[in-house]
This record gives sequence, structure tokens and C-alpha cells, in this order.
Amino acid sequence: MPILEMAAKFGVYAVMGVILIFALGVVTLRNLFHCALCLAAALIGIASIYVVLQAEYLAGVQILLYVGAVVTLVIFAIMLTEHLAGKTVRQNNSQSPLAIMALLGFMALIGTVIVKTPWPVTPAALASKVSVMGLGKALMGAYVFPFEVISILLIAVLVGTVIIAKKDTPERS
Amino acid sequence: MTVFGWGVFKGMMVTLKNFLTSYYRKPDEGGIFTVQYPEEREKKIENFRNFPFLVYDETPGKIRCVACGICERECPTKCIHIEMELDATGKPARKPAVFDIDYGLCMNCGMCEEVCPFDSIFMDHVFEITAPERQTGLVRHKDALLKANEYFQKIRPTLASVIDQKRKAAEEKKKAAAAPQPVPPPSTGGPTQGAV
Amino acid sequence: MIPPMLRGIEFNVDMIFVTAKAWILSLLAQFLPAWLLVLASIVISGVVILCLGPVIMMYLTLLERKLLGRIQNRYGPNRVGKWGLLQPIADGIKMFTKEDIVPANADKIVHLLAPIVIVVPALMVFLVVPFGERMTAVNLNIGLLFFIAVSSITILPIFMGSWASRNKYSLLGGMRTAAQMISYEIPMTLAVVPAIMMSQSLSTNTIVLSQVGDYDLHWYIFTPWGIVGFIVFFLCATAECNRPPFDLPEAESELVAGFHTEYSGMKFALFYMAEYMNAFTLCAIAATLFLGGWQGPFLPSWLWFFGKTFLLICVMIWFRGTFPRFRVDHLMGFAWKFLLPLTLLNILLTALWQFTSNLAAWFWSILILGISLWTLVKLNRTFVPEKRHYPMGN
Amino acid sequence: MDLKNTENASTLEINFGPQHPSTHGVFRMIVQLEGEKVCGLKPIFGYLHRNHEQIAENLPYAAIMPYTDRLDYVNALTNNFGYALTVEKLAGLEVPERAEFIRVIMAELARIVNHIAVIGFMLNDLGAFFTPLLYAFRERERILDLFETITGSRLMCNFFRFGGVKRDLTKENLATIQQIVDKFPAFLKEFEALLSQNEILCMRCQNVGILSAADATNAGITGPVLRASGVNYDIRKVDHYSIYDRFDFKIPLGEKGDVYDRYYVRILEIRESLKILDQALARIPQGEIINKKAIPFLKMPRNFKPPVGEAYGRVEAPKGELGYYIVSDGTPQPWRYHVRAPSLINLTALEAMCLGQKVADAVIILGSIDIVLGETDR
Repeated sequence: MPILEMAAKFGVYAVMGVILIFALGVVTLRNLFHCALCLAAALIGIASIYVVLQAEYLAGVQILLYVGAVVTLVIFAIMLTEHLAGKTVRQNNSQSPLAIMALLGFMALIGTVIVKTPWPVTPAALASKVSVMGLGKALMGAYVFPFEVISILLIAVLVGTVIIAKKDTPERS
Repeated sequence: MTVFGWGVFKGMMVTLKNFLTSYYRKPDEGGIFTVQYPEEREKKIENFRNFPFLVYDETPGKIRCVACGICERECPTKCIHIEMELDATGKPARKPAVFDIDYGLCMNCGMCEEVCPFDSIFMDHVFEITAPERQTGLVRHKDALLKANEYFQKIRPTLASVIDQKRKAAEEKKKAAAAPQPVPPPSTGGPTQGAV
Repeated sequence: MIPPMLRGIEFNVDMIFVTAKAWILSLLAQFLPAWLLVLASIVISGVVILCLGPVIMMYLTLLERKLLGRIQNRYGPNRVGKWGLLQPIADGIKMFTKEDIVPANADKIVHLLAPIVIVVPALMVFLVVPFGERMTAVNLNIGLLFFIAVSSITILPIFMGSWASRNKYSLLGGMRTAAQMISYEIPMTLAVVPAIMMSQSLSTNTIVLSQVGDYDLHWYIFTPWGIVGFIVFFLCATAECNRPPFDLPEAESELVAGFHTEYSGMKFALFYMAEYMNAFTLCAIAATLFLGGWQGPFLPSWLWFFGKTFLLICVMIWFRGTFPRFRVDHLMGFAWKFLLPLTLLNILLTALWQFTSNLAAWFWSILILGISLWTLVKLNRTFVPEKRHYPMGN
Repeated sequence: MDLKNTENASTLEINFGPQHPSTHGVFRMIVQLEGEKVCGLKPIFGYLHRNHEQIAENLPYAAIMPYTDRLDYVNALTNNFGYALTVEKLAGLEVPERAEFIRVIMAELARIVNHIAVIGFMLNDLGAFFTPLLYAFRERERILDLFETITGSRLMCNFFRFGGVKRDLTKENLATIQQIVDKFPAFLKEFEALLSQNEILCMRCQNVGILSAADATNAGITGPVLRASGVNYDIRKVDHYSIYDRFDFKIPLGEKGDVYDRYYVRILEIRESLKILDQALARIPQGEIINKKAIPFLKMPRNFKPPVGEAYGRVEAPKGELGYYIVSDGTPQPWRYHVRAPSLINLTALEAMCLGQKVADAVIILGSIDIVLGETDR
């Protein structure tokens, strides 16, 4: 089925193009709410690429965590801060030459890294599909210590945000 | 019962019971009593009062109303308009030439039926009344209001029978009184027991 | 002469749809190249789902109005068609012909996008629903994770809808919906975990297969943790698709119609369709997880599946006919302070269930459940009705 | 509207406008919200003002009776009762025994109809999708059909006359009333099973919109709302008007004065009304139904001229104390005619109850006060 592979390849390129457009949208759009939506669309695009590469678990997690949680929180933040959603944000400032310089430097760095590293696609790598069961065992087996530390860190962060948010409400009411 | 979900459970049992009984129960014990309106009709209630109508005995000419104007004066919403008919010599002919009731104004309160001394105006059972527009469409003129006594018997049997007995009694009394000396003008109708 | 495609499949009612598809493919095989056949089979199941979704939604609305009518001692729609069977079509036409009003200062693009984006996840979830034996559209081995991920997207379009219509009521409605869906998503996900633990896999098909039993049905609902998991999952499902008693966002009596106040015509129909399709898929997943999906003694498998889902949908409609609405803080309190601890405890129970023997497991589970429910009720004093005394003056 | 612009701009101003699904009739509330909490509420009414009192001052006494049906259109008979009572006090007419019994029977039936409808509508505001309302209406239908057979119209009864009633209760009417009264407790038991212990209802109604006894008496609140706050004040027991002192019935009182108490006090009041109806049906005497002296005025309402003077008659309407203040100057038309509408006065306490509650509660509190706009706006 060579035609199917070729179609899948074009499909991936098309999706990558769409992701680029949405990513540009995130950066350039004036209305903040539209930027958040473009971010969501870009993340879903990335998830669809994972599906094409047969990493369904990663795609599911990507949608669940990024689109379901992160973008929702971003939108909550936009909605809850007063009048932010409506206002359009001023885009350009006077530092554009400096920005272009930094961009070129960054492109050069990334370019060399891409060119240098060998991308070996050994048949073994292709065959060894890590099953969800394997992931679970690894998390609970070898990596259980980092897993617990991260959860403690998250709890600390949660408590911190509650305290910060709580502090300013008494003055206002 | 302090089990947490008990009240919620009881509520669901009530709705389930109503759901099931609506299938097999008779209408008035929890079954479905919906009346499919245009096809089926609710059973007629004799005492129901809607817009008034005028009664005539045998022919539309022999209308009972003598255009005395009491109902026009007593109507709370002032929706009746009467004009006396003048005969050839200009004397009032105790007949209404014009008798309009504005159904748009009437609130079918039944006051006209109560105060009418000549038993000529009664409340109807017809309630499906439409008109293209308010001002002229809903105003009913005399010929539209006139209905036969048989119709009155049909829709309100008990009241009609009482009224007819009273009128027959008044007829005999008048005929008996009329035999010895000339006929006095008809009495203004004895005090009735109000619409019984 | 059985066409090559059909050779392996037996001809009983159970497999009627599978054979139908195989037969169509065998017909197409004569004049299509091989690789197009793969595409064709995808297209066939895709088309089936695309028709199944809206048709289910249409007749769910009719079913709901009929059942509610019967609960309230009246008939329900019976004017259009024999028993009101054509009523959904009449509603559909009405939705098409109704004028589609876009508020003046609304954000046009987002206002248009919201209904579209809400229908996509509602339809995508149909992929992993196992309608019958070998009748799952796509046999993903991460079926449940896909289901949860996709149903978490529905918060986004609701935000888009409520914010784009620039109206106070829909803004309030949108905020409430998002808060409700987020806080009920977590107990729902945790309620699913016991079923995954017992069947050792995320794929919906293996979950159903792990509940098979020749005559003593091994459905998960017949275990202590199964009952608790089912009740919590079902409550969260009703909350997830905004159906009473959790239908706060469309609280007619307060906020007119919540986030879809400013929608009319076809856009409103899409919101309406997404809600009903969500209800169907959530009931289907509940049936798959706890009621043994398409397991059942004699009838064909897809009949069992639709029977169980139909039953669960009737329970949802029953809820709608009986209960008043939760208030916002009760809603949140119920999810965070009651359902969440219950699901965590439930996961403990399933772990316990695996190690001890059958009878002892039952005893221990009921004991732990009893104690924990008692403490939970004691902790949430506000949910327990006070005893009231009414003196009689004269 | 010139509401001062609150300084912290985070309050959201919502207009529960005249066309709102949960306001009972054309009633408007401007609610200022801080997030979910109500921090300001301004009731605006007058959309249903029909100039009732001005019209009444240009009509003879008998012609005003059909207009009083339109005051509290949920139970017209209680309005007639109040008006007839006041005019009889003015003109000094006694009412024969049988007529008094018929009046009490009809008034108590009207009270049941009102309380049932109110509970149904309140549950509708709470979100129960029309089920309790339709159960309540199924029972109400029986009583309204009875009203139609007796008075001629389901809602606009126009049944009371000065010195008695318009029509006598026949044997079948009394039999149907007895049947309704016997079947009602079974329905009430089912209705209570559906609602009273329902956890969601209790959560939504208990400790919501609390009105203390002191506030209630200061605001002049009367009716079930006052009794739910624990004040034992029922005009049937205070004034002993008509023949209420011959029946023994109790006055249910609440303790906390929140929405749940008002709901439950109304159910207990229905039970008390059923007790009154039982006793009245058992002891109704024979006799004429209208005072002999008042019969001529039926035919000639024009010459019914009560003596110069003024009278204030009040009745325990299902919503509170319904009073009529009539000043007569000897002519067939009242010189001054004023109605004390319980709904209007009960509305004054709405803001006090709603401050600090959630939006969803403001709607139920309005529902629990049970206002009817026909009466409030007159």
C-alpha cells in the first residue's frame, strides 16, 4: 500500500503546516481570547501527529492534559482578570531589530543541532512499541521516587497559589 | 430514616408509581385525563357562562327584550348598546332596533343576566370566538345575538325550565286578570329568586 | 459460493452488521485497488457513526418528552406522526428554518465556531464505544483514555459560546458550566480506574470481555466496588452532560438559558445535539464498564448493548422528572467533598478485592464502605436535611 | 434606571426583567451581583396596574364584585368574600346560616387551590421540571371544575352577593366536595413523599431567605410568610369573622422562617382547611341563601345606597391579610375604595431576605413569598 504511506506523509506535512499557522496565530493575534483558542488548536494538531506516529497513549495524554487542563486554565485566567478578554493587546514595540538578531542566533543553534545528531531509525526501535503496561510498571518501579517527589512539589505549588489568591480578596470586599 | 439518600429514593418511587399508573389507571384515579381538544370535548357543564345572547320565543320577531336599558346601565364594563325602535307614530315600540354587545369588552360576569327583569338575556356556552380585528369584528349586532328558546332549553335545561314555568304562571295570571276588565300593562315581573 | 471475505464469519443474528460490512467490502473488492479497500472500510464505519449519532439524538429527544409526559400524567407529543414519531423531524425542520440571530457586538468567528467545536468531541467519542461483539469502530488499546481526553475538550466550546455572545447571562452560565465540568471530571475519571484495574487494560473491548461469564454473569456491578463505582460514574455522567439535577448552566429559572442564550436556529440545534449525544455515549460507557457492555445470555450482543444503554438513559430522564436543581456551591461541595473521597476509597476497595477471598472481601468491603459513608455524611453536615418541628398555635 | 454606579466595578447588574420565566407575572427585579452573591436588589412593579380602585369608585357596589375576582386571580372567591364582608359591615346586612356555611366552604377550597399552586410554582423555580406543578394542577383541576359547576367560571367566580351568595349548593355539589376532601390527604401524602424529605430540596430551601419574627412584624408581613417565622397571627382566629369560631382548627407555625418553613407551613395549612371543610360539610343547615332585605337590590343594584360612613373589612386570604377600606357618601357608588393587598406588603421584605444569598436563592425566595401581580399592582 505505498500510496497509503505517501498519503500519510502528506497528511503529516499538512498537519504540521496547520500547526505552524496556529502557532503564528497565537503570537500575532490581537485579541487575547483568540490567541488562547489558537494555542488549543495547535496542541490538538501536535496530538494528531502523535496518533499518526502510532503513539496513541501520548496523544491521549496530550489532549487530556494540555487541551483539557492547561488551555482551560489559561482561559480561566483570561476570563477572571477584569476586562482582559475584551481588550486587544498592543503587539509591536520598538525592539524589533534586537528580536530579529536573537531569532537568527537561535535558528543557527537549532540548525546545527538538527544537522549533527544522527536520526537512526533502526527496525528494533520501530518494533519496540512501549505498551501502556510497561509505562505503568516503570513509573511504579524504577521511577517511583521522582514520581513521588513531583507530586509533593505539585501539592506545594497548589497550596502556594491558594494562599496568594486568598491574600488579596479580604482587602477588596 | 436518616440514611442519606432516603428522601431522594422516596421521590423517585413516587414518580415511578405515577409513570406506571398512567398506563393502566382510570382517568380520575391517577390515570391520564388529557382530553384531545379538537377531536374530543370536555363534558358540558350546565352552569358555565360565556358571552351573553338574546332569547326569542317562536320567531325572531317575538323577541323578549323590551329595550328597557337596565342591563346597559348595570353592565360593569359598559359593553351593551341599545336603541329603542320607534313605530310609525314615533312612540317607542318596546322593541330594540339596535342591540350591540362588544364581546371584546365583555368579561362574562353575568350581571346582565341577573338584573334583566324580562328574562331575555342569558349567558351562552359558545367560547370559540375569533375575529380578524377588535373594533368591528367582536361587536355582535342584534341578529347575531338572537337565539331560539329551544337552544336556551338545550344548553341550560334547569334554568330554562324554571324561567318557562314562571313565564307561564305570569301568562295565566295575566289572562285571569284580563278576563273581567281591560288588560293592565304587563307587570314588571315579580321578584325572582335571582338566577336559581 | 461464499465470497472470500465472508468465509470466516458465522451467519447468526449477532454478527449481522459485521457480515453486512464484510459483504459490502467484498462487493467493492471487485473494482477497487487493495489500498482503497482499507479506506473504504474506514469510510463505512465513519458513515455509520455519522448517521447513528444524529438519529440517536433525534429519537432521544422524543423518548425524553414521551417519558416525562407519562411521569406527569400526560401523553407527550402525539400530534406529528402516529405516536409523535415524526416529531423529531418536525423539530429538525423547525431548527433549520429558524432565523439564525448573531448578536450585534458578538465576536462573529468564535460565535460560529463554538457549536461546531462542541459537536466534534461528541461524535469522536462514538469511536471507542463497543456496540457489539467485534463492532467497535476503532479498537484502540487506550479506548478509555481517549474517551476521557476527548470529553475533557467540551469545556472549551462552552467557554467560546458563552464569551462570544457578549451577554451577562451567558457569561455567568459559561463560568458555572466550566467549574461544574472540571470538578465532575475528576471523580468520573477516578470512578473508571477500578474497572481498569480489574480488567488490566484500557481498551473498552477487553473490559467487556473481562466481564464475560457463562451463566453466572461476572458484571462488575455485582461487586461492592462496582456498585459504588457505577453510582459515582453515573452521577458524574449526568453532571458532565449538564442534565438535571445538575443542569445549573441552563438554569431556566435564573439565567434564562445559560451559555447558549444567544444562539438560535441551527447553531442552537448543534448545542442541543451535542448534549444528547454526550448523554448517550456516557450511558454507553457506563453500561460497558459496569453492566458488561454487550454481554448477555441469548439475545444478539448489539441488542444487549442498546438495551442497557436505553435503560440508563431512561434513568437519566427519570432524574429529570423528579429532582430540583443543585445550587452552585452544593454542586461543587458534592463533587469535591463527597464523590472524590468516595472514589479514592473505591480504588482501595478494588485493591482489597483482589487479594482476599470472595466472601471475606464482601464483608470487609461493606464494613469499610459503611464506616466511610457514615463519616462522609457526618463531615458534610450541609447536605443532610435538618429535622424541623412545627408547633400548632390556636 | 438611576441606580448609583457602585464604586467597585466587579458587581454585575442583572435585570430580572418583566418577561422572565421565574417571576410570577410581570414583576421586575434589578439584582446587583458580586460573583454569585446578591448585594443589592430593587423590586420594580406596576406593569399590571389596571386602575382597579378608580374604576370601582365609578361603579355601583354590585358591579364591583366581578372586578374583585381579578385582584388575586389565583383564588377569586377570597377576594369576593372580603369585599362582601366589608359592604355588609357598611350596610349592616346579616348573612343567613346556610350562606355563611357555603361561604366558608368556598373560601377554604380556594385556599387549598392557592397553596397547591404556589408549592407547584415554587418547585418549578427550584428546577424540578414541572412534575410537582403538574401533580398539583391535577388536583387543582378537580376543584376548578367544581367552581365551574357552582359559580359558572373556573377562576372568575363572581359568586358572593351582599347578604349571601348567588347560588345554592345542590346535593351533587356537596357530594363532589366531600369526595374531593376525602381524596385529598392521599394526594398530599404522595406529594410530601416526593418533596418534604428530598435532600436536594432541603439543601436548597433550608436556612435560605431567613425572616426573623421581629423583622416580619415590623414590615407588616401577614399570612403563611409571617406564620413561618413563628408569629401566631391568623385573622380567622383574631377577628372571628363569619362563622370561623364554630370550627376547631389549628394554626401551623414555623420556627426558623426560611423558605422550607414557608413551604411546609402551607402544606399544614392545607390539612387544616381540609379539617374545616369536613366539619362544615357535616353541619351545613338548610335555609335560604340570601338575606331577605338584600333580594330587591339584586334586581335593582342602583338603589342599594349604604348609609354614609366608612368600613374596613379584612379576610385571611391565602397570601395574607386582604383588607377592603370603603367610604360611602350615601350614593350608590363608593366615595373611596381601597384594597390592602397582602402581596404588595409581603414584597417589601424581599430585599432584606435576599441580601447575601445566591442568585438561585433570590428566585426561590420570591417564589416562597407567593406574590400575585394582579393584587400588587391593582
